[in-house]
Amino acid sequence: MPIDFFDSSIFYLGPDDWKNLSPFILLFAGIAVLVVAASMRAKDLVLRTLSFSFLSGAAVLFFASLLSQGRFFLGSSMELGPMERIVAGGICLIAALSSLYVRGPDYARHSEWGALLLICVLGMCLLPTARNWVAFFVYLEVLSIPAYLLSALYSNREKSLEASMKYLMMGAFVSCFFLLGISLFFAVSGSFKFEAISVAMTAAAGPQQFLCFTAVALVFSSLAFKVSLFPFHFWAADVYQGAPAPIASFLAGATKLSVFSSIVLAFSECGLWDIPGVSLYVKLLGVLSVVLGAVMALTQSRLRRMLAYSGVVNAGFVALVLPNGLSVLPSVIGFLLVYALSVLICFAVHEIALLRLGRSMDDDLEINSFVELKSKLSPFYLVLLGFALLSLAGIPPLPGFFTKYVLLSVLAKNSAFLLLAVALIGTFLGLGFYLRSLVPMALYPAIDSKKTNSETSSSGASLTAIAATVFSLLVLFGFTYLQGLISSAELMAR
Amino acid sequence: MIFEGLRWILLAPLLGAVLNGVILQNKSAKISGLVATLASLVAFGFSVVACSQLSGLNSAPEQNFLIDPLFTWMSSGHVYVPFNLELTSITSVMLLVITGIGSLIHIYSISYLSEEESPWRFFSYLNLFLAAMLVLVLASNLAVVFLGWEGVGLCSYLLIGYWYKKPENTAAGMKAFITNRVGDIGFLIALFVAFSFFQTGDISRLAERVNDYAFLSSGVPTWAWYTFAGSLLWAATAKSAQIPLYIWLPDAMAGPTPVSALIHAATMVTSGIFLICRVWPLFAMSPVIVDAAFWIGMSTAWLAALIAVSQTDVKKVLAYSTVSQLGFMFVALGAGSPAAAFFHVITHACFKALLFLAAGSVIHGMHHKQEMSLMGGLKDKMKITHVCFLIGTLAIIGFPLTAGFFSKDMILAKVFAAQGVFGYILLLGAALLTAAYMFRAYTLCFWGGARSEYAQKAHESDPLMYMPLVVLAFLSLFIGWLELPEVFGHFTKITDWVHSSWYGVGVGEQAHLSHLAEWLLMLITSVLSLTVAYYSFKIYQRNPEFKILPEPLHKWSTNKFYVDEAFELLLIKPSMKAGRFINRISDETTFNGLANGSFRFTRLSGRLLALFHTGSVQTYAWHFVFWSSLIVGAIFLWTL
Amino acid sequence: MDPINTAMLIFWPAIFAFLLFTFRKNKKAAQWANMVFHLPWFWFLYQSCLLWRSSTADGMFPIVFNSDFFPLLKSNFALGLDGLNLPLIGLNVFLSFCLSLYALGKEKLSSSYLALFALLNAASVGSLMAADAFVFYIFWEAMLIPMFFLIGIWGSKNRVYAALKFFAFTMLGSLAMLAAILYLWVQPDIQSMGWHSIAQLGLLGDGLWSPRFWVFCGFLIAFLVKIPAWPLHVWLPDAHTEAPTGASVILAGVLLKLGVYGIARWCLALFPSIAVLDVVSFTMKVLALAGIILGSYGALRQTDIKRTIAYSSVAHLGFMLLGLFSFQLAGFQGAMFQNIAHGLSTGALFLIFGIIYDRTHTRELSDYGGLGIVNPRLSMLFVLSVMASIGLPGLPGFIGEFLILNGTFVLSPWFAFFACFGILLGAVYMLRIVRGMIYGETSSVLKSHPIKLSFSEWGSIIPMIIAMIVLGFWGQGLIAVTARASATIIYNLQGEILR
Amino acid sequence: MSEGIVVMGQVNLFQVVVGILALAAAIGVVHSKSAVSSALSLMATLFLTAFLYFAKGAYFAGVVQVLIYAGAIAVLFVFIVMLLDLKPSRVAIPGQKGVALLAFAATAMFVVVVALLAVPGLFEPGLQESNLTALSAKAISYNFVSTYMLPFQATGFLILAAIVGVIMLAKSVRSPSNESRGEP
Amino acid sequence: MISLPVGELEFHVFVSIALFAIGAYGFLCKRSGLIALMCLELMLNGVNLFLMTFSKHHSSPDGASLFLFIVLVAAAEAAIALSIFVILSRRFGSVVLDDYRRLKG
Repeated sequence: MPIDFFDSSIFYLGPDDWKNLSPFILLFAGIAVLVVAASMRAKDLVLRTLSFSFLSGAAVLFFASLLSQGRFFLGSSMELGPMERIVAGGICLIAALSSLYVRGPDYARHSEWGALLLICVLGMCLLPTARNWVAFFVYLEVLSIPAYLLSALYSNREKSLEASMKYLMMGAFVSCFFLLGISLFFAVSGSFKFEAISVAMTAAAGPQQFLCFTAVALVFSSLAFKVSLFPFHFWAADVYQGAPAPIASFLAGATKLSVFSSIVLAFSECGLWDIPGVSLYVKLLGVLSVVLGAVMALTQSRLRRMLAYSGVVNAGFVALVLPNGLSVLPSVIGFLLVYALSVLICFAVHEIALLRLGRSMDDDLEINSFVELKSKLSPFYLVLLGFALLSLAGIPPLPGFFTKYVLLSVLAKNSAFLLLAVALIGTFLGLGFYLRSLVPMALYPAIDSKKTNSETSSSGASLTAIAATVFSLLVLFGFTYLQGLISSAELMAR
Repeated sequence: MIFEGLRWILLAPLLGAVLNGVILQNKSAKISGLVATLASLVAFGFSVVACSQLSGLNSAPEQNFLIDPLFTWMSSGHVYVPFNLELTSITSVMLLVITGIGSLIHIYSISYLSEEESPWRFFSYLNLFLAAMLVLVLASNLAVVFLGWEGVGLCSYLLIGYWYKKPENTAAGMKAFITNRVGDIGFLIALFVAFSFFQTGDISRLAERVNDYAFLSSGVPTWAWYTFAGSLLWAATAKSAQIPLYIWLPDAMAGPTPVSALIHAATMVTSGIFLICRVWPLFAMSPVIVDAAFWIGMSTAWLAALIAVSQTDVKKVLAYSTVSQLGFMFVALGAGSPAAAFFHVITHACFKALLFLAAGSVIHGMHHKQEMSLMGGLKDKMKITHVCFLIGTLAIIGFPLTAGFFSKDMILAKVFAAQGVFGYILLLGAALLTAAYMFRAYTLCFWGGARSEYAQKAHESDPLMYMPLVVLAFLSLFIGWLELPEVFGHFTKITDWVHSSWYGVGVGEQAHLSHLAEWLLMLITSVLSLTVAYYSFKIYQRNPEFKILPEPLHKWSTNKFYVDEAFELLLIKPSMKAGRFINRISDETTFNGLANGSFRFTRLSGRLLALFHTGSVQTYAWHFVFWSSLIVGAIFLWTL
Repeated sequence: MDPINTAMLIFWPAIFAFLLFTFRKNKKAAQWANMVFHLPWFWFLYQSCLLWRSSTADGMFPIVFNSDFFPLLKSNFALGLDGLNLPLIGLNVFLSFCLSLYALGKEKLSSSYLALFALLNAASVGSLMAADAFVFYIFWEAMLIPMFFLIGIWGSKNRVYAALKFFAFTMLGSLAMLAAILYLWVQPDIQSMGWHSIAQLGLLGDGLWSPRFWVFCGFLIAFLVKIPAWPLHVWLPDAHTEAPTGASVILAGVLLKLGVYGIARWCLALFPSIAVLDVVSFTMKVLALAGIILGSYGALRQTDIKRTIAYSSVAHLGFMLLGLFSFQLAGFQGAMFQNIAHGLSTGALFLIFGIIYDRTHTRELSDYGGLGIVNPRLSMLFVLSVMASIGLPGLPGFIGEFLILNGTFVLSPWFAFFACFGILLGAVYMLRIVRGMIYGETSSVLKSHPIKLSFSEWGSIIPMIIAMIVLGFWGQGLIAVTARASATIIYNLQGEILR
Repeated sequence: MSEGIVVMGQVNLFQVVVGILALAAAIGVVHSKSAVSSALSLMATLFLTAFLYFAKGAYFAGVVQVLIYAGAIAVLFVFIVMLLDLKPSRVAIPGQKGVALLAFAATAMFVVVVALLAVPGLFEPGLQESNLTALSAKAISYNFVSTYMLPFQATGFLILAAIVGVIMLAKSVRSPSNESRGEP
Repeated sequence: MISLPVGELEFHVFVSIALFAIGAYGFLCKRSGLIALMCLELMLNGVNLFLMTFSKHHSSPDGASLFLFIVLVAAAEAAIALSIFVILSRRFGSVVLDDYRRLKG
């Protein structure tokens, strides 16, 4: 009997389903347009406006659909709930802002980065919606392949190539382990769907329990690599330093947000948290990355490497909170979003500093070389950078504090006081390296070295635009998010 | 009975001080001196009016005092301190002494400081001192007495350090202030006991506490009485320069002589004894402390006398004689008769002030040279100062019918009645020593040939200086008549005043001596002291370097029995060193070290960790496999 | 006198701070604007005083201004005003006014300095008035950033080390407080983070090592670091010596007081049953005594004048801690009074020395000498404020110390006895400074740098000296202000003792 | 146990021989002297695993393996190796790093294998009815268009990204760059 | 065919895990990047074999579809990796992974 091409029972698109998928459709269109633009060797400005408009459009659509649409299922490969929409919207927002100041390499018209950026965003938006491991794997690859390529944007400079080579090799190596993990799941439960696996997990007994634990450990360690938790964070510092600034900032913020939320969704969907040893494993990684990440960050002399290790510390904070099921999701998303925006500001101001000091575009600045900045940069940027760093450190009047407070309250609610102590020690050490990087800018006397006229002053303008918008968003988002939290909490109830 | 005038006694010197110190600040001694003297005279006038007001009032003993309530200084919980001024019989006498002698000294110092470059500072401090002393005397609440007590300490610090260019003056000032502060701790403890156990700071109510039976049986712990009396005694020893804490008085001579006369002879040093006389009923409740006072007084009298004998500086001799006379007053208190002590306070104030001012005019004449070895033969160059100095010396050794005779004789009588013959003989020995060193000083200064060109050129000071001398000489001759022993008829003004000031709380005086015993005592003391005086007069005329004490004792006494060095060695140096050591240990090494150490430790471990980041992809991959399998293995074993 | 005035007490300096950021060009205008800004601030203070006096609510901490700020975090923006925090706010406004006078004509103090100063004022007044644990924590931490930059940018030589150390220590303390607030926040039956709802929170259990004890310790550690109590005081000497004059006056005058106020409001009043445990009160008294004795020994050891004054404030704050834990009305009110007295006397000391330091740029005692000859009036004021800080009767220092020691004597006579030695040591090291600076021959430094005060500098010192003299005799007025609030707190504490 | 027909019977000789050969070829990849020989032994392993798939009845998978994996990717490797005419890379340097890892990887893996083999019935057969045509092309392709519809589309973007990326990288090779080894 | 006592499932699992282990070992030890990439393919091959065995065991086509996805992804990765290595060797003269250590610390 002939099988009609679309078996309506599984893959049925209702009349108003296009509203749910509209942001994805917009992304698809964006990718197409940008590939065409790439082939026509469009200049940076055109690429920037195009990618910014598509990405911000997608973000608006995601947030709009958050209020109007309910849950949308597409077989087991996509489930679009309110939380996934917020995550996707956030990712598009971050991508849009970081695409504003991407600069193609100076020698050749590299205009492909637009398409790659959009494909990477697509991957990130899809990841939390996956409800079976095959889809999860594919979205993960859709996310990481363009990431490897984007970090090789300045392909004539050794640093950028080395960073992307490292990221690629490590990424491929780790995805093999990820595959082994999901095939173990498949071996135990006979299917990749999360529900089937959760049934199998509860039924597992004795030695099979250990097998499930190894499967979960393999899967989680490969995802921990993506999010740069402690033992698997070695690549982070090199890629942050090597990759071009906007790409590094986008990757730092967006990957953490998307991967962490998909871990929370997938692991609680599969019921993996109640396998003995898993929550201990995750918490152990969290503690290690908070403490050792902070210690590493204290010794860094370069701003971008310090931001990499602060990324490890913040990932550690989230890992401490992870194994408490689905209720943890809103605070995790809030925390990571504010973290991403702050990192974005840091990289943006770093880029402006590069321009003003007349350094080559992929150079990364020593923290104490910021001293000469005082004479060349208007204090507005220094205040911005101070704002971002102190918000990362979690000093109260700044939004970073509120989200960290909500995160820590989850720990307090589950009376995990040891973890709370570790988190507080982490914040204290965090104070160390955030303030230490503020010190040369603010406290040392200004050295008025010669003023260099930076030829790409125009891009400076866009940088300022970014910083300003991010700054306002940050404050706005920091506060309103918390009010919005309640309404989304109801939405969460299935 | 409410009398508004009391506040003006206090405000006059205060205004003087502010006028001189802040507003005028002019350079000439005449004008600032005049302002200051005027202020103290106004105070004297008001106090005379107040005293007449008080004597006119002869109501029942509990009511015969004047009150002038000003404002509540502080009141919180069990501590209620109203800032009221009060005039009782005992305070009225003290008031007259302070303002009287104060004004005389003001007049004296106008000329004494004629060639100073900032006399306004001196006069404003002197007026401030008067104000503080008046607060001490007039206060009705012990806490306000403490205000005066510390204020007086501050002014003595400022005045001793008046010539602040020379570092040893300021060192002497600091020493005085700090030793007084040691005493103030005792006063504070007494205050705390008063407020927490006796529920009041008011002197009159405190005295009533002694005989209201309800309070006594309400179970105040005995240690409260002892701490109260003990700490008061401790405070008095510091302020009135007794054995352990007298070291600041001889150094205080670094200040100008009028200061030494007013503060370190007449008023401040006696405030300790005055305070104990005012709260005597409470003090007498603990006989152990009274005996302690007796022996402290006795040992101070002897020690100071022994040192005074070998001193070469005239002001030092007078300083040690003050310490020894204060010892006498403590002995009187110890013998259980505050009246005798108070009488000696008044007489001593007069003749000691006289002696100091006379010495001052001698020093003034000798162009600020104080060494007796440079003096000699001044009797014909400074006639009036010589006569006054002679009267003062006679008064202090107790020449019959002079002020000293009556008060010293009364103390000796009381001691004989209370402690028996042994106490009497000891005190008599001290009195004889006093006679010895006083006449030594007298003869060295005024008799024999002039031993230096200063002595040749010495000239009599101007009338402004010797007029107060004459007044004081007159006083020290006739003030004694206020209190006659039974033998000479029943004229006991001082005892009535002292007893009546305890708001009717009578404390029985010791048994009375028979007339025969009194005659005998008077005879022995005056004969012996006169013979000693004559002998020392004769010896020192011929041989100025004669040593009264045998050799080992003489060397010790010239070095003031090394008490200062002992204090320095045993108390001040070790505590300072220990303090510095503790602070270095607790602050620098442990806590600072901890703070910096932890920072360096994290920095170091960070650098150690950085070694892991070799940069090659394969080490990163190696780490990935190694760590994941390590943790998985560990957790597997853990969950087994 | 509607409650908006009290809220304006906080927001007015904040608004002014942003205005000042726009005055980037000329310094002169900014400094004059800073001085003028204080007038409406005084007016708001006056209105709040009227509001306080008219409010008859006899409750512990009458809420004056309330608007919901964080419904999610169960906290709303509540401000309270009563006898405890009003005098401190007054002191804050007064000191800041004197410093604005001092800042006139100083070319080093740019408009961003003044803006940070206004932010610091806003945060400190905010934390004084906050009646909600969360809002209190935000203002408490918000004080750190401006102070960090004030010390860090305008300080003297190794200011960076001092600023970092200050930030690290205070942050350590406030993290302990954050843990306590977090624990309160997750309690099931807590309605709001308001001060009153925490006070009524019943279930935390009582006695030693109970959760209530840990929450108490969380709050206490933050305040002990701020006070600074003895073991945690190592940051104060560095912060004081490196801070510019204005910052160290405000640090001594307001920030340290917040520690004492914090203990009174958030420890003693909120958890009386824990504070009264003899283990807790004994250790606190021992710490206080250690602070007094070792603080004084510390001061004795310093050759740097500002460090000596810093150590002296460690000793004075040790007294206040003793007063707070004496559980007597006299002791408590004494501590509150000493708060103001110490603020004035140490503030005056720092200001006068700051003025001298602006000209001589050296802090070593050996460089000084003979100031009395060079500038007799200034040295007279210096001696007066030294006497105030030693606690000479007739000046406010004495009243505070006398009440504290009286209070402590009732329950623990031995502590009072040993604390008296603090007074003695205080006299020793302070007079050492006076002798080193004022008396003796004029030192070469003073000869080469003439100390001639400008009119604005006189203007900044005179009000402080007058305030001290007035407070010395009229102290009862201030004690009456704190009477009602501290009576209720002591009543609860003594109720707990009897239980 | 479900009553489904036990699909996996005993292993026959053919599978064993091919399996062992595949392992040998894999070791050859790792320990061969020159890159070319390791590329060729990689192609050998791929072919041998394809045989295993055929043995298992997964003909479609086997064909895909042969055509795409062995045919295209391995050939690409050989082509690149020839292009870059590398010097014969020295034998893998075991060094302490390698040995430690070898020990670790081996033990970890064998623990899992032993667990699998020792415990019979660890993986009881799946719940669907065991139709033998599970691995046929029809079943796989049907699967693609139903449950994994969206990932299938997403791989389109994956490939697009790869192509665009390679073009980008290729452009940088041609143009002379001022970049020289040891950039300051 | 002659059948051996060992179960088909267990043998295939053993072969695939062995392939995976050899691939991992090769990736970590070989100095040349290309060989490392080949070892990567080996590891993926091991996983594919594991998947196919269990797909047959559970007789569900999901395993096979993941097999196809893996082949696809491997192709994409190989393409990119090889082009990067081409540039690295053309520009910096070496394919040895350890030579690229500039970003460290």
